[in-house]
Amino acid sequence: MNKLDRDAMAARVARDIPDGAYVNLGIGLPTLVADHLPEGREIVLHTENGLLGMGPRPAAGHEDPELINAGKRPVTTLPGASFFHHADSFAMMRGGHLDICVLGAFEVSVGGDLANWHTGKPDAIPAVGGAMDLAIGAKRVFVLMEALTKEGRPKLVRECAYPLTGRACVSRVYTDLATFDLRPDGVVARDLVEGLDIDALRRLVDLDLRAG
Amino acid sequence: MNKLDRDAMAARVARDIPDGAYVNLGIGLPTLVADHLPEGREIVLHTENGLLGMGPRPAAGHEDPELINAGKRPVTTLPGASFFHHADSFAMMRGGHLDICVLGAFEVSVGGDLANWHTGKPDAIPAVGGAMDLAIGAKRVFVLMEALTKEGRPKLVRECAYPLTGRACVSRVYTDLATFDLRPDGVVARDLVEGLDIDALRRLVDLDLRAG
Amino acid sequence: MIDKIVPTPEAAVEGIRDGATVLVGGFGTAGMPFALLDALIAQGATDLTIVSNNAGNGDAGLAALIAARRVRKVICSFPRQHDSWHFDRQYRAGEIELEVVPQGNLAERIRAAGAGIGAFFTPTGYGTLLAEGKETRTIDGRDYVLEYPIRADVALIKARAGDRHGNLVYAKTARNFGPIMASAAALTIAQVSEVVPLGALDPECVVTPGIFVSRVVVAHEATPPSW
Amino acid sequence: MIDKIVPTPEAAVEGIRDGATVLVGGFGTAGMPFALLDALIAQGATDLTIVSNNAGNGDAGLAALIAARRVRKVICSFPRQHDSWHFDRQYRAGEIELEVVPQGNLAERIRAAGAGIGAFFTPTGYGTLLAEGKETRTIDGRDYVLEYPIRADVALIKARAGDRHGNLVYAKTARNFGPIMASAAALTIAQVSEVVPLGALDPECVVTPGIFVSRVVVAHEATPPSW
Repeated sequence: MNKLDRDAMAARVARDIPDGAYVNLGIGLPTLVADHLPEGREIVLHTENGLLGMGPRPAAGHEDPELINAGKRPVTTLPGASFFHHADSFAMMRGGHLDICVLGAFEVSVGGDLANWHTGKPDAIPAVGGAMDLAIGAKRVFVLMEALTKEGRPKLVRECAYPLTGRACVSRVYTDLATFDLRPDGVVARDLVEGLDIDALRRLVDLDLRAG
Repeated sequence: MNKLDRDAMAARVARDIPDGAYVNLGIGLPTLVADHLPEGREIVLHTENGLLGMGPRPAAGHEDPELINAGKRPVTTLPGASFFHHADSFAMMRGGHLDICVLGAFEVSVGGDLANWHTGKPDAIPAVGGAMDLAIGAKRVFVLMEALTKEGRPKLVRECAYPLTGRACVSRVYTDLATFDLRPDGVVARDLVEGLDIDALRRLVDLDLRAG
Repeated sequence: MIDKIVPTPEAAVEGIRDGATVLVGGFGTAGMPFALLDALIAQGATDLTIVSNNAGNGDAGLAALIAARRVRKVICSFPRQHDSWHFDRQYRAGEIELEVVPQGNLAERIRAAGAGIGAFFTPTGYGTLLAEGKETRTIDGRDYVLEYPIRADVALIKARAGDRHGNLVYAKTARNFGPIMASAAALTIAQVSEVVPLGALDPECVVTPGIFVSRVVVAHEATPPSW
Repeated sequence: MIDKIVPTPEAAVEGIRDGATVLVGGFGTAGMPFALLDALIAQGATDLTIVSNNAGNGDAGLAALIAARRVRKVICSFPRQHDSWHFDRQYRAGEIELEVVPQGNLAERIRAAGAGIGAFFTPTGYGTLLAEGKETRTIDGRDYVLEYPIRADVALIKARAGDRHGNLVYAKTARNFGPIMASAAALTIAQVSEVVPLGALDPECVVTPGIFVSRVVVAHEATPPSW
């Protein structure tokens, strides 16, 4: 089978973001989604450190240390942008004003629980940032992640083993093998990659899936 | 005895407002205080509908319906002014950032309870506005009122009969007869008007006062 | 392409339903969206719950909506004014409900709705008639009342200028409830004196980011004085 | 006459006491008040509780304060970064306390302190390790955690420009925690790139009204990149 590469994964998410949407892209893989937004759609990007209307990375030499995204990387503004402080920015998220938030994850449960902030290892220094706010901070929360760990264990699971970031908050999971809709009546898998059928996918992720 | 007139009452309050103070002057008699602020002091006036740095009434013909005070009268701005929305404005009050708030009252109790919003009459339409926020909305809350009702009943009382605006919030009461400091160990009267002594004042207000 | 500009106040108020909860901006007449209220009267929605600082001034704007008998209930801080005769008459006749809320609690409850806060402890109103029956708690020696968010179906607000993304800036003390009401309604409709091109508003000075605004309409109207 | 301008960062940090709780602005290096932190190190106050989004970057600013062993406890959302080595080392050695707070709860708790809110119910963190032992409540079918304000003795923040009343405007995403921290401390100290005459800041665009600010000092410094 032809697993999707990171760009192809990001493009799948990007394809599903409608014109006019207000979107927050989490740190890491989700950030790539910005590079694949379809032409002709106007999508407003939010970064939780206080900016709506975030534009792409500036040209080399034009970086401004006071204009950064949540990953602390230099960005730009687009026409129509606005700056605001942290309480206002997180109010915007918590209040459900963003249409879509795309996050990475260690694990997602079929019930939509998200684990993406803490490995739970005793020697790990805990650091949550905005992860828990993002988990509950949009009308729809999508996860973008590889379907399997490097060791081949599925990351979409019945119950998360890692400490949770939020409960019952994820509605869809985009992976390098397929897209999974987490519904109250079960998980629907669709857009399986070339060379992968639903039975093979069921075995790989060890879940009772319906084909969508 | 020589009761103070309204301007003289307002001037007594104004005299006690220090340079650099942030002050909210309630509707009615307290508004007069602005006309008596001593020369050479810079005092910043707050109006709870969203302005710090309020200036005097504009010249006739220069009124702006979108630049008003909490009494819905036209005002101006002074250099250094700022506008903000209602949640921010009342956060400023509730958070204890104003130094002094000067309010009118129906009654004040010796324990600092304030009644100034509602007569409690069955046919009265209740209307509170910012009164309860102002009552708790400054480091010090002063009341400016006549010492006696038109019928001669004292307005500084052991317990308020009118519905309360706030509990234990008033620290000083300026009147046309004297100024009263409400202290945990009792009421101290000072600045008695000419021709009034402490015994006469005790009889008038029917309270056990100490001379200050 | 995002274009929230609609051509007329009539188009702006389309779809407001009977029984809706409607936030109405303004402190007295400053910030009152007269054109939107006129359009709402023409549109016909009734049985409304209105959340606003006052209960109408004179015969225009919110007062006209009340006079047209479209309002079932008013949630406000200060209904009784020298010129609130339409509200006063219906209230005394038992024809309109009233919930009086201290002004700062009203503002904070609206803000809480927009900010996803489930409830908050406020010192304002503690020990008064307006806190009767409400949950209270002493925290660090201070007494508080628990207050809940006020969410709405619709917000009608007025701003000075807006762009096609719905970014807004306000005029002086007419800002009052606009920014928080914009955040607390499913459908936020702003009338503006002027539409400006995207990018014309300084990102440092935008007061209401467009994410909170659904529709923007130009209305050329002079604000009647509140005094 | 109100004049909050002080001549030097050293004068600006005067009076900060051992054991103080200090809010430190910034998200990474953007908005981090380096000059004030350098002055605080020179001033000598120790046993501090620091509230900030991160736990220091590299060897400057908050990281230098931690390296100088002046910090007893850090309350932050994201201590662990590629360049938070001073914090990491002390944390692993058990020499510094840590309270991790979700970023939005951190912001809202600071805002609540400034706004006189006694506590609030937030959905963020519900059902996670960071809500263990905290009071919870279901309101209208949604689950919330009760969170309390974070009040401070001192706030150290950075703004773009200020005037002698302490009115402030910020630079882009360096605004971050500045406005809310300014409201939550007994003593708020702002370093600015520029002092402007009173009246030069547009009242419509002032972000932090001067009432929240105690001292303003000019510091000419380039913000080091966070990346």
